[in-house]
Amino acid sequence: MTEALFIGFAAMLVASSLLVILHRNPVASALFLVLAFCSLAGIYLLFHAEFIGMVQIIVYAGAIMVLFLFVIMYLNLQRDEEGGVHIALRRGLGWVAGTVVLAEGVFMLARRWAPGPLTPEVPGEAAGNTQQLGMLLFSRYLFPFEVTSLVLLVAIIGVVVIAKGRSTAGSGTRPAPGEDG
Amino acid sequence: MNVLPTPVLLAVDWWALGAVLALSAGILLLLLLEFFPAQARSNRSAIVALLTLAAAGWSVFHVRDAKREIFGGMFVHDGFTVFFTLLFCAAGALAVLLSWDYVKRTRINQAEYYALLLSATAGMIIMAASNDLITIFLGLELMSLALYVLVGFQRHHLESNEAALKYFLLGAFASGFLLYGIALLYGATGTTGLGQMAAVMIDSPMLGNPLFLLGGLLLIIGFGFKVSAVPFHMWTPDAYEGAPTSITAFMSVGAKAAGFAALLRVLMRAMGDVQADWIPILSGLAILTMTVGNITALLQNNLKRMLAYSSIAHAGYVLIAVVAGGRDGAASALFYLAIYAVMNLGAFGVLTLLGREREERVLISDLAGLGFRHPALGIALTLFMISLGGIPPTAGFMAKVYVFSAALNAGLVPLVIIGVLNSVVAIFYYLRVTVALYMEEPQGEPVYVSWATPGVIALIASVVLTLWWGIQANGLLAAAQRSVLGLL
Amino acid sequence: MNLPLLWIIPALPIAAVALNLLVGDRLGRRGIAWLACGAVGLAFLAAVRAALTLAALPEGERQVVETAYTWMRVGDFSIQVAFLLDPLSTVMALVVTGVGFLIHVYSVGYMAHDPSYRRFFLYLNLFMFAMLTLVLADNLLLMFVGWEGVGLCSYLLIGFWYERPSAAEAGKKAFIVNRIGDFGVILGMLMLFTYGGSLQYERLFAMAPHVFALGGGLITGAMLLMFLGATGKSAQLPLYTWLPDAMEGPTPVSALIHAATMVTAGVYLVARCHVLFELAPVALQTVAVIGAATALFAATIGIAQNDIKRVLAYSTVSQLGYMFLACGVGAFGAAIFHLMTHAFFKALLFLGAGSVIHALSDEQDLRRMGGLASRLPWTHATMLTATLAISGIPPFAGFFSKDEILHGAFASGHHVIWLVGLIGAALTAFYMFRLYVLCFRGPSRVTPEAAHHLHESPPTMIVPLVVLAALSVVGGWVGLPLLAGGHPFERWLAPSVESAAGAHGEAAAHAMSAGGAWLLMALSVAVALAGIALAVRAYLQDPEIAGRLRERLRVVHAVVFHKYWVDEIYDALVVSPIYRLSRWLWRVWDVKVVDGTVNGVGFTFEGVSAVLRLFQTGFVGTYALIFTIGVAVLLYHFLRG
Amino acid sequence: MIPLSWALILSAVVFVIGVIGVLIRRNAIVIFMSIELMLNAANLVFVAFSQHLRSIDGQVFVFFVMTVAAAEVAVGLAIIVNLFRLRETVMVDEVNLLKG
Repeated sequence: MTEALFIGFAAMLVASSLLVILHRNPVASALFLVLAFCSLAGIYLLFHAEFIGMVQIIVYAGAIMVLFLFVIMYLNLQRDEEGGVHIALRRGLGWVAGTVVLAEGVFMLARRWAPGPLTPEVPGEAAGNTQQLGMLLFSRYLFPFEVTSLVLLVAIIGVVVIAKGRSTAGSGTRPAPGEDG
Repeated sequence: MNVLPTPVLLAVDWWALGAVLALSAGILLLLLLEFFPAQARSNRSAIVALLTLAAAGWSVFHVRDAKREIFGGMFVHDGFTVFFTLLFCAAGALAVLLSWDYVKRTRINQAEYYALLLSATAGMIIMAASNDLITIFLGLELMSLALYVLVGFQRHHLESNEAALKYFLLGAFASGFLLYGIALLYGATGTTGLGQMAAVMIDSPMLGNPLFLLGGLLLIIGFGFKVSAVPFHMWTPDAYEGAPTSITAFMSVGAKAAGFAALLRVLMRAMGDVQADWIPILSGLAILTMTVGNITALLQNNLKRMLAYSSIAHAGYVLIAVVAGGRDGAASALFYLAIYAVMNLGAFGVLTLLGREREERVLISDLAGLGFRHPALGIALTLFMISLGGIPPTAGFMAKVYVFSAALNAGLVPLVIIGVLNSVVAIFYYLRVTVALYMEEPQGEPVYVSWATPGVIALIASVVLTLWWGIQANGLLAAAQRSVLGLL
Repeated sequence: MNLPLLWIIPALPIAAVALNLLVGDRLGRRGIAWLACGAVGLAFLAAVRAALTLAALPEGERQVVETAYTWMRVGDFSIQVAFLLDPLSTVMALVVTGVGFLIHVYSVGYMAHDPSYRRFFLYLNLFMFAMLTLVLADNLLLMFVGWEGVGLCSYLLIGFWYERPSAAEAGKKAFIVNRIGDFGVILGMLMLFTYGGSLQYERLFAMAPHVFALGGGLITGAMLLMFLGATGKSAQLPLYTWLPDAMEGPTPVSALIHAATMVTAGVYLVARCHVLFELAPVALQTVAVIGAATALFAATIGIAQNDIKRVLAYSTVSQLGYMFLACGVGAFGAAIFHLMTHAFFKALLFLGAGSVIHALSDEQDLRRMGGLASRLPWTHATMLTATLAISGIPPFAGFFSKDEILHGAFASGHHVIWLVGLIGAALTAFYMFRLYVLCFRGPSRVTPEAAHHLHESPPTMIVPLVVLAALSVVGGWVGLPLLAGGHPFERWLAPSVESAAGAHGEAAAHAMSAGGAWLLMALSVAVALAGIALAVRAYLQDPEIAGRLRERLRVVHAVVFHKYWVDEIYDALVVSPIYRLSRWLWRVWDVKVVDGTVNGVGFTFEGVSAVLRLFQTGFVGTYALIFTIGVAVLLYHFLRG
Repeated sequence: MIPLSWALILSAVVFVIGVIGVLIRRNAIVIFMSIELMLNAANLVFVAFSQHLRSIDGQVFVFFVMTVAAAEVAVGLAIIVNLFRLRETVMVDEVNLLKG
């Protein structure tokens, strides 16, 4: 049963991923990306990563993709015009390079390999996935957790700096060449 | 839950974490102070940033001999951490001094600028101090995000914005590879901790395990991007050229050193016994990096861009040291990075002084005759160029001597020969700057030098260190050698 | 035994540099001159004191190492800033500081009107520091510091008058060519360090015979690379073209750097490393062949030059060739001997030429000189001394050293090389007297306005000339083979330059009969005299004078016509072919082939650079594509491996 | 139980699709979305191994990656919006003042 579901989600994931990069309309791409994220969330659930699966839908497919869509709409982007030999050549090279990397990776993994040793601490059956995660986050992973707060702070500052409307301080003088404001 | 570890909050050694704490506090202070709006030419933010960096450096220096593993070994305070923390704080402080007047002239004198600079420094420190791939990744992202924004800080400036876009897109692209590599390494070893990884490898050797090889390779690629190793270097010239010059100075030094710090720690802590696998790859990267960097630099007319290619080439020399490995290899990498930091900050520092308000004069031809109109500036720039070119008796020469001798001891004769050949070629473009300074007449209006005390202080510090380490490098050398002991 | 205080010798000029930088603008011209000359003068005195200290030691112990401090320590490998005082470095230090001091004094007068007076002495003192570091260094790495330093100063001083495009161009050329040589030195040093385990002379030379097989490929390669560096620095075939162009610099610079001191660094290097070179006979043979070829080759080119300084430049290249020739045949002592005498008379020639140029308001073309002997008596007298010295006429200094070299070549069985050297000697005498005649004899061809300003140089310029002239006369007497106990100069140098093989060669030389030695000596004097005679004939009784005489005295003196006819034959059979060959060599080989190669290397790099820049399209997609291709290639490496 | 190799292959395919998207598209936003695909492919590897190795650390890592990705998206979109304001385009090949 899980195998069949996995194959279903996987097919949906691959198909929607392909459409993300193939569809000329950015809005459609974004929507297919949402679909891809949802299928991924399904796969996470199959792997018993319930919390991650939920966060994937709420944060990724929800918040992040809304941001994407908002920007696309805000900029009023139309279908991309993809014509000309130059661009076609570039596309061809892109496909070739990507396929080669994939083939190499698959060949490599086709060799005998083994995942690492099992962790000695078996997850407690009684505790749910979310609870375990929470415990870990605030104990062993406390430091990286705090670092993420810095990362988010930087992101906030960055967005404020780059996207804020008010002009830069003291810009009363004439703009220098190359600065069209 | 009985299986879960007990909270470790009380065990934290706050001194060891002092640098990160100080920087975080400084960032918050900078932002909070914005409640009281400052003048356009206020020095407040710069002073706060400088004090913060000083506090961070001091707090680490205070416990420089201590050795701690905190947060269950995620954050390591050892000689390596101390060395790089001090390096980043020094580079950050010099960058603040160089920014002081430059940001006023370019109209980006905002508290956010300094806050981001401090965040990037914090990210670098976390990268160097982490003993776990998770924290390394987070540190790298912290640094990168701050730098993306700093590169694009002149948001009305087409070049600055373009540089930020390219740096950002390619940086995120490279992060994808890095992350995938970490994921595979996690799969191969069942852990992300470097120490645990090394322990796992003792039980089950990873030789020939494709998961491990692939993971390690992608990791090297990810760090290779940050240190701008060829062929993952393409963003470097564009980002360096478009960024505000003070930021170019900072990132060319800090981001590169941080990338190498993480690379060295990962390779030496976790992958010590499979190093033979990486040697051909890293050697190839080193050769390509040096050669492409130096040769492409030959024809540049923009000094910022030329220095960008030069910084690529320098990454190649450090890669030689990384390939050499062992105590001397790692120590020579640290040694090289410290010296490179000083001379490169100095070279970019001279550029930050050039030009009037909102004017950028960074073409080599802009330097024409500068050496006579401003002899001190000319001598300083000449010194930095000579040092970057590795001509004695400057620090750059000592750096190359140590790297090459470490590589020779490791039996890397071909690599050293190519390195020497490259440093011979490199002299040409460094000397072009000198030629412009002393042997050309300015076309059109000669470049205006905006003297500013903080920038001059930074330049004097760079000049003194470049000369001092060229004449007497033992102190730095001993420090570098002590610092890598924890890795072995 | 650390009495000599060696570090003070290079420290004095660098202190002057520092003072000049710090307070130079408040010193005024006189102050700057006193500072610069005083520092070098004191350095000379310090060198003399060191030499006396060394001489007081018993012969076997004449080697003092003085460690200033440890520069860098990497494990068991440490680089000391240490100075070595032994007979060889003593000679070099004395020559450098002595000749350097005279040239500094001369420059005070010569550069008196130059606006960049301070900068000139700054560079000059910096050069002295680098050169003294080079000769006094106790290890190859410190030597290399000086090596790079003198190269840099040379570059700065060639381009001193950067307003002239040719000067900037010449500086660039000198730099490119020297980089090729430096590459050789670095690689050679790396090889020596890797296999010999040390760069410190004493340890390296002691180790070398144990780790390097005699004539082995390793040592041969290393020494050939070192010699490549020497050819670059000392302007030998094929890396010599920068030196004639270097004459764009001020004349005192030509005298100091491009005649007396820096260009001899290559010879010094070979002599210093003679222990290693003797382990590589092939390399030593190469040194001899290159030296001989350069000696002859540059001499032929010197004939056709009309610029007084270019003649001297080619002459320098040629004389340096002699020194390498001497090294190559194992006569290291003779090479250093010639280095010393050459420093005296070539510095004198350049300074004299400078005096002429100065007197003629910057005229350098020999065709617009002539008849200056009476107008510039001091310059003339000293120049004549120097010309006789370089031509190898006894008892002037050049005779002894050149004879020593030729003798060494013949005695060690290099008969072809000896012959080449002999021909070169004749040509040297020829072109040097051509220069002398065109400059000082014959009718005046000076342009009227130059003639108007014609004046003898000030005393600060004349005094150094006189001192150097005296040295050009007596400088060779320290090498009188007839003195009791044999050759004092070589005995002095022996501890530095003699080795098993050298002693063997020396024995062979002594085995040659006294009569044979006298014969060789007479032969070399004879060819020199022949060269002089030919030059006087071809240039003093030159067609123009002959033509004018013929016009006036057509009826009475038919003999003149007849003489003219003889000259024609001379011209057609001897002078003209040599002249034409000379011009051809200069035009085709020098300008086209050698310069073409140098430029070609540059073009190749620039071409590759341009191609690489094409990839930097500015388009993120391309960047990502190259990134991905890089990933693919690295993955492929793992798939194969 | 889903075989580990399936998940690995799937993640590799998605990752490469993301790479190809970066290579072939000109629209900065779509390129950015392709990068998101790459990050998610890495997340899939983490989750798969986390399940397989019975260690929950992999999931913690995914959590961090998501946080970082959110921050990255915010900054990236800000840069792209600013680009559009300055030049009225989001096509990366029309943005090449800096080259050579």
